[in-house]
Amino acid sequence: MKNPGFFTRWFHRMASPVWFYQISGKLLPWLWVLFAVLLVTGLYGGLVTAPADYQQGDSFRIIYVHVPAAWMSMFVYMVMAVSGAIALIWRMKLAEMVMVSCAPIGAGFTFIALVTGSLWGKPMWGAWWVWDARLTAELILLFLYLGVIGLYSAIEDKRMASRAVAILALVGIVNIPIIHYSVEWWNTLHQGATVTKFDKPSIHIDMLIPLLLMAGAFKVFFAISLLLRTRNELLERELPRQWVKQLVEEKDG
Amino acid sequence: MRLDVVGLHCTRGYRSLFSELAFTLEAGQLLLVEGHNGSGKTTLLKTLAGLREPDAGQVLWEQQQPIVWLGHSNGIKDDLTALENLQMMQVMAGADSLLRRDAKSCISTLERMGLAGNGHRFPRHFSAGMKRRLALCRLLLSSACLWILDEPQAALDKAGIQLFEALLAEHLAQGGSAIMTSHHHVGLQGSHIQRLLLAA
Amino acid sequence: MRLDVVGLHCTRGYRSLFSELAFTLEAGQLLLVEGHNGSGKTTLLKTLAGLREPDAGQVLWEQQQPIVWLGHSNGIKDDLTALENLQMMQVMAGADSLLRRDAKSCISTLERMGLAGNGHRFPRHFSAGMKRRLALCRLLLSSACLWILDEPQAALDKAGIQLFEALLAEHLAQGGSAIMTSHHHVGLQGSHIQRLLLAA
Amino acid sequence: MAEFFHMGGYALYVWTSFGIAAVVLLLNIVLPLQQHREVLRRAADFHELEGRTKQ
Amino acid sequence: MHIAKAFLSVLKRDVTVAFRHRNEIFNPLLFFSLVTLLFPLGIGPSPKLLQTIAPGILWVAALLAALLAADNLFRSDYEDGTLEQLVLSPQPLSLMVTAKVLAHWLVSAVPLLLLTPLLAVSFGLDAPTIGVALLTLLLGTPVLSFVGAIGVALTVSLKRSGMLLALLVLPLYVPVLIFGSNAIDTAASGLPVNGQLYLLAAMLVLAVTLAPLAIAAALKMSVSQ
Amino acid sequence: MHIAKAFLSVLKRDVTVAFRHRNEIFNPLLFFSLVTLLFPLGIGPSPKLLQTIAPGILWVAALLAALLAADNLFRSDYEDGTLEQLVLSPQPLSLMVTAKVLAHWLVSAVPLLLLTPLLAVSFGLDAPTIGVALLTLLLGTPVLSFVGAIGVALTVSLKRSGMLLALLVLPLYVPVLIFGSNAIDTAASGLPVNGQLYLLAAMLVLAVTLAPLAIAAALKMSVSQ
Ligand code: HEM
Ligand SMILES: Nc1ncnc2c1ncn2[C@@H]1O[C@H](COP(=O)(O)OP(=O)(O)OP(=O)(O)O)[C@@H](O)[C@H]1O
Ligand SMILES: Nc1ncnc2c1ncn2[C@@H]1O[C@H](COP(=O)(O)OP(=O)(O)OP(=O)(O)O)[C@@H](O)[C@H]1O
Ligand SMILES: [Mg+2]
Ligand SMILES: [Mg+2]
Repeated sequence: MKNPGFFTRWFHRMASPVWFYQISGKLLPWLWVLFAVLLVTGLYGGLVTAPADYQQGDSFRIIYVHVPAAWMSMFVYMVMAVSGAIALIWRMKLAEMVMVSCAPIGAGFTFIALVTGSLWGKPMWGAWWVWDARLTAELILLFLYLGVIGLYSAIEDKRMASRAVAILALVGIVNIPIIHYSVEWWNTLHQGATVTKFDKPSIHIDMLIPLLLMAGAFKVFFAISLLLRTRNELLERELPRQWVKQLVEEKDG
Repeated sequence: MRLDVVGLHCTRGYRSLFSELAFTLEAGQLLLVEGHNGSGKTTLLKTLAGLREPDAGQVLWEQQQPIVWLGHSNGIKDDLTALENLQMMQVMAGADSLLRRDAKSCISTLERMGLAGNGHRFPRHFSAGMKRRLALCRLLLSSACLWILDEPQAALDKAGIQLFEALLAEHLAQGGSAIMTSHHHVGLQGSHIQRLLLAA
Repeated sequence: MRLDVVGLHCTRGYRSLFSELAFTLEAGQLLLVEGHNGSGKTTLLKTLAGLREPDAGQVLWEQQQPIVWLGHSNGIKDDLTALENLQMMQVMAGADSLLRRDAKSCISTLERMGLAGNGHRFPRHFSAGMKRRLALCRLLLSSACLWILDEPQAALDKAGIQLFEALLAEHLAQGGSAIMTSHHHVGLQGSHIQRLLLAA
Repeated sequence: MAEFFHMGGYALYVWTSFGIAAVVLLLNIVLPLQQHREVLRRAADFHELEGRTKQ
Repeated sequence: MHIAKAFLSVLKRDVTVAFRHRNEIFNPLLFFSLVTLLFPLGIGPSPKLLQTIAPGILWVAALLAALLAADNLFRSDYEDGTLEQLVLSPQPLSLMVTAKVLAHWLVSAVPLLLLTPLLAVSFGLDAPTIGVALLTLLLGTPVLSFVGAIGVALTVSLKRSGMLLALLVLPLYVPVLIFGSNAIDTAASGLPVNGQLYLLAAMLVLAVTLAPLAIAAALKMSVSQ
Repeated sequence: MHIAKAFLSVLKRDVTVAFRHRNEIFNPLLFFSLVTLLFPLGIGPSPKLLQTIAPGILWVAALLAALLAADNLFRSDYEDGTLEQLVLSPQPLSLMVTAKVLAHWLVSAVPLLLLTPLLAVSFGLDAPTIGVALLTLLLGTPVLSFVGAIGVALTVSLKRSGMLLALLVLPLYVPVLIFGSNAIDTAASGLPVNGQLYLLAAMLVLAVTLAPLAIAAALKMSVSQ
């Protein structure tokens, strides 16, 4: 193959650690700006301009952290599983690192969804926690993330550990549809699809827009945190390499 | 049937054990890997056997071609009798051996390895050397061309070591090849023996 | 300080390994137990160390007097660093050693055994020979008069074996005594060396 | 303003939610940054040691 | 046909080993009955209450028994080095692994199925419900074995892994638990349970086809440390 | 004072090892919460029902966690040969063993105590009941550790002992389970629970004084094979 296609070239460059380290360093400031904009507008819209819900009053404002976090908890898992697949199939080291970096962030989002959900549940359902299908499924997602983190830290050789984690992440994917459809499969206390019914979202537009802004902010936040963690992972693994040496020397000198 | 190793590089943790290692092993040749404790012999052998992935470089060996591997652990099951262990070794050795699989060949193998009369005993009741002898039976049960052995003589008494060396010599004479480490003196001699010194 | 063995009889299963075994080991003497694989060396050593009870006969050794035991397994913890392992060895060696327990003596012990620089590493990252060297450190850390060692040279390279023999010679010269098995040639010589051949 | 913080009587729930979310998100930035410094330090140590042993 | 022969040899070997240590067959059984027994002790002997929670208890006990039994699926093979030999063998690894899991299921779960009716009767379940309970266990326990085997394969190289295994595997067991106990519950109220049974069957098919690949990959990883 | 020093060294060593593998502390915790989680999944989400069976569930989960954690109390020591060294050491064996069990309890049970209030709240227990639950666990879990250690010491030389251990130990755990969960139950109905607590305390004293001797004897037996 004389002239590798654009994709192949891109793929190989993506796999090159130095290149990734540099480009991500350049990308980060822009992501920060985007995040700040989305967060401020979203918070302002959600906490100030959106009208109070006629049933739930102001307590509904928890939606602006709860729902984005809940969505992200599932999205991050998907990212983790997909990079796990790439890592397993093409042995791409960068995908391994992305996968491993996803787990703590996803666990964080899941934790937020759980805590804010139960804070919302107390005024709405009168209990901090009910053993409802969706709630339980989300709790299980947290355990899946913890399992990934636990397995990765338990195996010392990090290349082996990432292979193990990739397998686990792929197997654990079965839980995602369960979380999503739990509200349909069992009659539960938890809200059914209100926002994600795209044909006719059953939520007021003034409430919806800030929600989407917050969801965007959370996505960008994920990107930032992921890059930070992946860069650390990369440095950790490439510690003896020349480029890390240069980097350290530049920092020191 | 030859083994080519090019540019092999292995690390443990952040430490590089060896790099740019290259050699060729032809039919009938023996490679003795030498080096002090901790120099990376076991790591090299595991990599050659395909149990570990090298950090760089390649091990070129004909695909699908089986090998015999014997590491620091014996790979025998304490809960199967010696004979049943041999039968499992045959199954694991691949399709050929399933055809000529019979109890008789197993019994004669045991006899040859000095374990006559122990066929129906369990290896958990064997001494360290007897276990090693049982593990070495797989050399006789497999038709693989390449043997990779990590300190095969460990725990063997003098008679056991002589027995092993005879087996090895026979295998080489028949055009097989082998790679092994040993802290013992190896009695074989000749131009078909290469030595590789690992010095980290 | 002498060890008296009278009328010792040991069986495994229904098989009698040796019977009416008797010997005396005085200060400064070394007993080399020899025999083919499965002849009962390990069983004898475990009985002498007090880990097994003999079927008949007695092992007379001054009560409460500590010994050093090293079996086929190393007795080191993979999850403690090499130095921490040495400290535990000191604790286990008994009260005396608690008094003169200090990190410095541990470090110099490691150096002596050729493990300098590995003090803060974990034995699970050691090679087979390095683990054995670490296990042998207990010879240096204990003040026990009697050493009972089952194939101490297993997995050691040539330098390691020399090191061990030097330690042993020193121990004997200082009036200690030792019992060991070995399939290796043992380099020591002199009238203080007894040999015991087990032939089942 | 006071009304804004009062959240129609749900202040405790709403602000704790936002607060906990903020803390977790913040941790997700602070920990990696801390780790980054740690890794760079270890890399420096490593290469310094390496340089010394080579001489 | 060599492959089939090898499959059968491995199956036979593992069953033989298990029958040799008879406790490998009796122990999950006893564990299962002990755990089901602990509840009446912990909760109190109200028959009404026990009947309500019986499906849940049966399934939780089955699940814990499966978890505990799984732990020695590959461990001894790893420790004595036969796992290395299995991985290096020219025989297809995922098939050999399937044979091992199947043997494990035969030995650890089938006796448990045979005991279930007895325990179910002691909790006051009626005959049709017991039938459904058996059916769910028949479909569900192989899934537990296969999924458990993945977890074991991932952790076998670790020294102290019992708990980590639980952490990895229990979340994956949850769907089986939910549908299994839910089916019994539904049957107890006299409703049809086809839906749950189909779902369990689907999980079984999925597990049997995909898990061996995951197990094989995980074992290769574990051996290479 | 040498003995005290040796006792502390062993205690410190075991705690160090556990802290080094952090999962040894987190895993019993996670297992405990996962098992408590299984019940609502298996039994169904009715809060009333769950509240009734909560004491039983908490105690059964604690008991199983103790059982699983016990398994690696002496196993790794046996396998790497340090147990032989311990038995041959001139230090008094039963004391060294007490140190090991104590370390094990600190590492595996104490975190579990800390988690209990959270789980109890999720089952809807009230504050005084939670206090009693904690007290029973505080008194009961050391008994579980000591009794478990006897079982482990007896079975450590066997290859596949997980289940056998469960069989040996669970019957001995039953009294603790009964008094423990009964105390919580009683407390939930607002009655005094002194009787149960005294009994648990008596068991604790008995376990601490007698178990070490049994453990030491069992270990000597196990090592001599
Ligand atoms: C601990 C308790 C809770 C947990 C674990 C939880 C979890 C989740 C999850 C995982 C989602 C995303 C589902 C998906 O996209 O498929 C979600 C969405 C949502 N939750 Fe919760 N939740 C909890 C409590 C609550 C409460 C109390 C309310 C309100 C009364 C609520 C309202 C919503 C809404 C409105 C959505 C968006 C639904 C959509 O359109 O997708 N949640 N929750
Ligand atoms: N646990 C056991 N149960 C029953 N029999 C055993 C057991 N261990 C060893 N034996 C038998 O006892 C005999 C002596 O074993 P022992 O381990 O003492 O031999 P050894 O001289 O140390 O051999 P080696 O040189 O191979 O280490 C052997 O024939 C063996 O079959
Ligand atoms: N699992 C491991 N993790 C990290 N490092 C390891 C591991 N195993 C071995 N090492 C390190 O790799 C180096 C080579 O080990 P290896 O086992 O290959 O040595 P060896 O030449 O076989 O030694 P021996 O003669 O003692 O068997 C050693 O320095 C050891 O510290
Ligand atoms: Mg080696
Ligand atoms: Mg021996």
